[in-house]
Amino acid sequence: MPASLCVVSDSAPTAAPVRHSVNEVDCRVKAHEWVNGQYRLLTLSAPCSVLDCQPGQFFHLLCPQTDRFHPYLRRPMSIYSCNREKGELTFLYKVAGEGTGALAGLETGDVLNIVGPLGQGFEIRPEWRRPLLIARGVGLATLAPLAQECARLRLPLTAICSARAPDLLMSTNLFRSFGAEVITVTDTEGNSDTESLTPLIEGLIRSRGIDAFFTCGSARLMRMLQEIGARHGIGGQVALEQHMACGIGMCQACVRPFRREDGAVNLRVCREGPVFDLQEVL
Amino acid sequence: MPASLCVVSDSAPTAAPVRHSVNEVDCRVKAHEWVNGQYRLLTLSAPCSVLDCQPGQFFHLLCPQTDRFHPYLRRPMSIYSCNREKGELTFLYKVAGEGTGALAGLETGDVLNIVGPLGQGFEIRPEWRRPLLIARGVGLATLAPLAQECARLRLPLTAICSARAPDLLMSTNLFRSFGAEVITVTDTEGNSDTESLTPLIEGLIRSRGIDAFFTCGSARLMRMLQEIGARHGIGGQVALEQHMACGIGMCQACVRPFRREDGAVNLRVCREGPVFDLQEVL
Amino acid sequence: MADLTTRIGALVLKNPIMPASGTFSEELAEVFDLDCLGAHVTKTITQGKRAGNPVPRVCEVNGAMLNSIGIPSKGAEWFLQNTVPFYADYDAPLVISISANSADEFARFAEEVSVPGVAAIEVNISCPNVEDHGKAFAMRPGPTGDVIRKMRSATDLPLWAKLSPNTGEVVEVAQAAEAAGADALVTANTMLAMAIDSATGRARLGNVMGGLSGPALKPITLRMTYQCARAVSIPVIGCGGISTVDDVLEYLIAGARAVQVGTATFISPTTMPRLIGELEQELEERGLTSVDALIGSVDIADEAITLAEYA
Amino acid sequence: MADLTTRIGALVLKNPIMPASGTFSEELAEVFDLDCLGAHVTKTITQGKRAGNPVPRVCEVNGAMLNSIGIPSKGAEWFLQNTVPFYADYDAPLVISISANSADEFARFAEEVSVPGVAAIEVNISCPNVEDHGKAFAMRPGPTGDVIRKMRSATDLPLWAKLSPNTGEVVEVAQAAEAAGADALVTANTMLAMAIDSATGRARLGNVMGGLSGPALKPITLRMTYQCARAVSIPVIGCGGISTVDDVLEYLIAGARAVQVGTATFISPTTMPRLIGELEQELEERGLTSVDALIGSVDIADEAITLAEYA
Ligand SMILES: Cc1cc2nc3c(=O)[nH]c(=O)nc-3n(C[C@H](O)[C@H](O)[C@H](O)COP(=O)(O)OP(=O)(O)OC[C@H]3O[C@@H](n4cnc5c(N)ncnc54)[C@H](O)[C@@H]3O)c2cc1C
Ligand SMILES: Cc1cc2nc3c(=O)[nH]c(=O)nc-3n(C[C@H](O)[C@H](O)[C@H](O)COP(=O)(O)OP(=O)(O)OC[C@H]3O[C@@H](n4cnc5c(N)ncnc54)[C@H](O)[C@@H]3O)c2cc1C
Ligand SMILES: Cc1cc2nc3c(=O)[nH]c(=O)nc-3n(C[C@H](O)[C@H](O)[C@H](O)COP(=O)(O)O)c2cc1C
Ligand SMILES: Cc1cc2nc3c(=O)[nH]c(=O)nc-3n(C[C@H](O)[C@H](O)[C@H](O)COP(=O)(O)O)c2cc1C
Ligand code: FES
Ligand code: FES
Repeated sequence: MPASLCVVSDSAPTAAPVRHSVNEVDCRVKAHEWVNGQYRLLTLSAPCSVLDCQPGQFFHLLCPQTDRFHPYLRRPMSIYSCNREKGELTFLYKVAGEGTGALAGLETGDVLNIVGPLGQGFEIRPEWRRPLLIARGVGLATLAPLAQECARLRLPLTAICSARAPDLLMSTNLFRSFGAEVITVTDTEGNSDTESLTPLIEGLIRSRGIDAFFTCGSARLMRMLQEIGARHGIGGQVALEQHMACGIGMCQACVRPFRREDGAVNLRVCREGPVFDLQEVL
Repeated sequence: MPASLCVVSDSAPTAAPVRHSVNEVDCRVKAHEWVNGQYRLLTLSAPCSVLDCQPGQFFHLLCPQTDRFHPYLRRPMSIYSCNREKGELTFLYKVAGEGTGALAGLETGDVLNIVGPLGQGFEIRPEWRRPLLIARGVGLATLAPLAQECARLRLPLTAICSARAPDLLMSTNLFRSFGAEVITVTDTEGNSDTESLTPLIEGLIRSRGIDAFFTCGSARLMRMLQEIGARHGIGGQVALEQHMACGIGMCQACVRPFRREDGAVNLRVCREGPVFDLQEVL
Repeated sequence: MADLTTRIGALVLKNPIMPASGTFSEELAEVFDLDCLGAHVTKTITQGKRAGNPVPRVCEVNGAMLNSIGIPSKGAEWFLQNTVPFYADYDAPLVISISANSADEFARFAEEVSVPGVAAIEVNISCPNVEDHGKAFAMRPGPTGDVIRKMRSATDLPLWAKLSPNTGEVVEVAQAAEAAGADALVTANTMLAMAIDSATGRARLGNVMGGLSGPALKPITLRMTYQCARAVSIPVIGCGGISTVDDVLEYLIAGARAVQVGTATFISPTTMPRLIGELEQELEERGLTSVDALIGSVDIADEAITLAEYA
Repeated sequence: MADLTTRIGALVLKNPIMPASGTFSEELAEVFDLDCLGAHVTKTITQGKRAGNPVPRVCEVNGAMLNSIGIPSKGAEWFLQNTVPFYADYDAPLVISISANSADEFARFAEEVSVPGVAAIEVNISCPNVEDHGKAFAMRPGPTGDVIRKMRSATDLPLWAKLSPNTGEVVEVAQAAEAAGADALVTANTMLAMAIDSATGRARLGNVMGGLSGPALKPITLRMTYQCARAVSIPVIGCGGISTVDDVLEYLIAGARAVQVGTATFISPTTMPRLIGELEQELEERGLTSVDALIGSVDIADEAITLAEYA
């Protein structure tokens, strides 16, 4: 899992729209393990053509047809790690419904068709020197490669990992391996609500000099960070989700409203996102 | 394969319409072998409730969904053998399209859902003492249990087995094991056309005293037998096929026209058939 | 135990599950006890004898089927002498489906079949109207209203109008049926479709075009059920692609007071009794005491966009 | 090598495979070279800006999908300045899909978009007609004829009328479009449908109802293609549920001169180039030298009932 993430240098994928940067490829399953009772880690052997990816980008997976599950549309999944040397791509996902139920049936050696890499990943602006990652549930999967990127950029990192219960906290060791200071909070311990977190985070701003927020996995946490950020003049980014059909920007299924200069605009989560400016989210 | 077929005594299934004589049951696959390059023999463990069957009756099989094949409707298959003691039911089938393609993927231990027994089987009238069975291709499967029934009734039996090529001739040993005199003809040998068969059969009428025809598997052979039968005053029966939906008489999908006292009538192959009077077929 | 009864006008059904016309017959009694059903609905008959369409009459497409059975009919006399008495042995109400070539014929035929033992008449108006260039009655509110109005004055039996998904005027047709005196609507019949064998270039039905039924039809007929349940105040009976208890629930939630199961019975002849058991179980698991609690309970999401909350 | 070219009126397409409106955009150029396509067809635009429908805008049903995207549009100006120039780099003809609220608006808009670089206009008449109580133009021959007629006098570009499967008057609408001067028909748009989450009781689309597309739609739109190809003499372009080369063949055999691929591109973005290759291979395997040889070749089985001949 401590994979070295291959980050695309400067040019964002939209900069040069006519290169064939999105690929549909069949990948073999290398490993597929339960991380806990709800989450699975899927490791694929992937060709180089799809391994040029940024933290925060995602792939669109063609979940298999099984006896019980008949997914039709693809399912979006964040890159959990991507390793060019090993030709490996991993996803950390929660078994939820039809699609992920079908996915969970994949065995080592099976083939999975994927499309990607898709979307805009996280951007660590040069002025952001002291990032705080706040992830909940499956948001941990999306933020993991960002933690690695922070490590690569030698940015001191603090991460708050939230989950319903301690056994559902994942990736904390992975975050630590990237040098992050990890704070865990859970519903069962009663310290994951915004009332408890707000003072905790404001304390971190004072003590650690936090100057950027990155979050994923909870609307509640995102709203809280918008407020704290507005109060303290701290910017940041959030990775969002939305129901998708095409995943590559054609269908307009995945829009959400955002605050821009000239009022609210609908942007495509699959294309302009999934990572957006924290304060622009409406 | 030399299974003892369990024949229902006197009452035809239609006689008492309100007993629950048709069952939908899940059966385990006991064995599943290739008989030759095109035909497979499927042996199921079946409960007693469905093993009260007559030669010529059929089951309606819910072919499984596979990666490649997605059959929707059930597929009708003649009973090849039915053994109450062993709790066994077999089908001999040709791998043709979507449904049989899916069927061919079943492995020992898998479950197959079947509905039956269905339809009217063969009737060996008391005046028929010297039957001739003429089967082609998969018609051999349908006539096999009839041969066994003839053996049980101690009727001397002659069977003409026709196929495209010698390696596609099946069940000839099975017919022989029931004491039948077996004559094989094939397209490759050039002796399976009606021009060759008509004198052969007329010879058998003279030499063996054939007084009934039973046939299945070829429209051409059926027409030929209708003619020979009409010329020699010989009756008989034919097992027919038709595209089906329900298989139990509800939908009227499977009708064919038959000659009856008051002109032509449409009868349901699944219900009034699949076995019909040879001369009534239009 | 949850109360499965449902009321379709004057008729009380012991549960909301019944067969769809043309996919049910006496022969199913060999598979299970037909008295478990909410009602019995027979194949459409015409007054006189009819032959039906050329074979092949059915084919399968992508998890659904097409049929061009047509309406082969042994005629009213045979039906009244043979079929009606068969169902007299059962408690479940007998609903008979009829068809005719004109509104007047419909009315005369309704009168003829209004005999003891028949609990309601389902009006199959998806057949060609000889007075309207052969266009099916169900395509337009006018002819639909005519048929129901004339039948209404010819019989006291409840009249169920069976709508077609082939019309662009679903709501108008539904309202015309209600205004003319229909006691219930059935939504819906099959959708006109076609299949070709790409290998041979041959149309896969003898009649070239035929009706689509089975799971692929459900999103369309569920939509009609929802539209009609909001547009009329008579009961709506959902029909189209039902094979699982979730399908039943969706129709009830959309506003149907009962449902008809068609093609699924071909795939599994024990579908209906299974659905009755599963529906009861579902109600209990949801802590609902009656089917009524579900009917029309569809929740129309407000426009707020909410972020998924992971936990 | 088989000749894949097909002629849609004055336009010659290098092959009969093109995208369906709303399922294609510039972004697909990141997946494959768009110049392999027979034509480019853009998402429907309106003259002014529009927001589209609430989310969720898509959901899946039984091997198909529903969408209620609506027609979010950045308006004509933005489109002419950004989208048209993008496609100028390609040889494939650019077909732009437009929509408006009245026949006159359609005409004015057609004139505005008749600029160099645009090869044809697809007329999306499945949108509400403000002059007909919000009923879609495509539901009736009258409004369909009006739109096409007024557009015909406003532009010289070929006009493709995109029909709706929601009407009961498919043939009449097709003939009205032809009579009014349409150069081709596209059969068809999505079918109005609905889905409910049985667990929550919630409508699965923010807009409650939406359009069914994907494999489940094919038998319906294939039937429309067949009906239209027999009823008009202008070319018909098949659309609905195409994802395999067999689907393409079925449409061509039914009478389509070209086909549009929609939802399949969402499932596999490389569908169209794959179909082009497979179509060529199929023609060669069948010993056919051109696509023309297949078009309209459907074989209507005679009524003879034949016994299967086993061998
Ligand atoms: C950009 C992006 C990245 C994601 N990354 C991850 C990840 O790394 N790990 C993970 O476990 N999950 C992730 N998700 C959520 C994941 O896509 C859904 O959990 C999954 O689609 C559920 O599918 P299902 O068939 O199991 O559930 P069902 O509820 O049966 O899905 C029904 C439909 O709703 C859609 N849907 C359901 N939930 C969501 C959701 N939260 N977001 C978008 N569409 C949804 C499905 O795609 C499907 O079309 C991500 C979502 C997005 C948009
Ligand atoms: C009463 C009866 C008994 C039969 N017994 C046998 C048997 O013992 N062994 C055997 O190999 N075959 C038998 N058949 C034929 C067998 O049902 C078909 O070969 C099988 O349905 C083909 O299905 P498929 O999906 O593989 O072919 P496809 O061509 O893909 O089938 C498409 C559709 O056509 C129907 N169909 C195709 N061929 C036939 C046919 N000949 N008769 C009826 N429907 C057909 C299928 O059921 C299916 O609905 C019997 C048919 C009937 C009616
Ligand atoms: C083989 C077959 C025959 C049918 N015959 C009739 C009929 O005679 N009268 C009628 O109103 N509907 C008839 N239908 C339509 C069904 O009653 C039902 O409306 C339709 O099949 C949709 O339901 P389903 O998807 O559950 O099958 C028939 C359907 C099938 C499949
Ligand atoms: C997400 C989505 C958006 C669509 N948008 C449009 C549109 O803007 N204009 C239009 O004419 N058709 C639109 N359609 C319909 C398609 O062009 C096509 O007619 C339909 O989807 C059937 O084809 P398919 O089954 O191959 O998808 C849309 C379809 C989908 C799925
Ligand atoms: S999912 Fe199609 S535009 Fe985003
Ligand atoms: S298959 Fe339904 S009546 Fe024979």
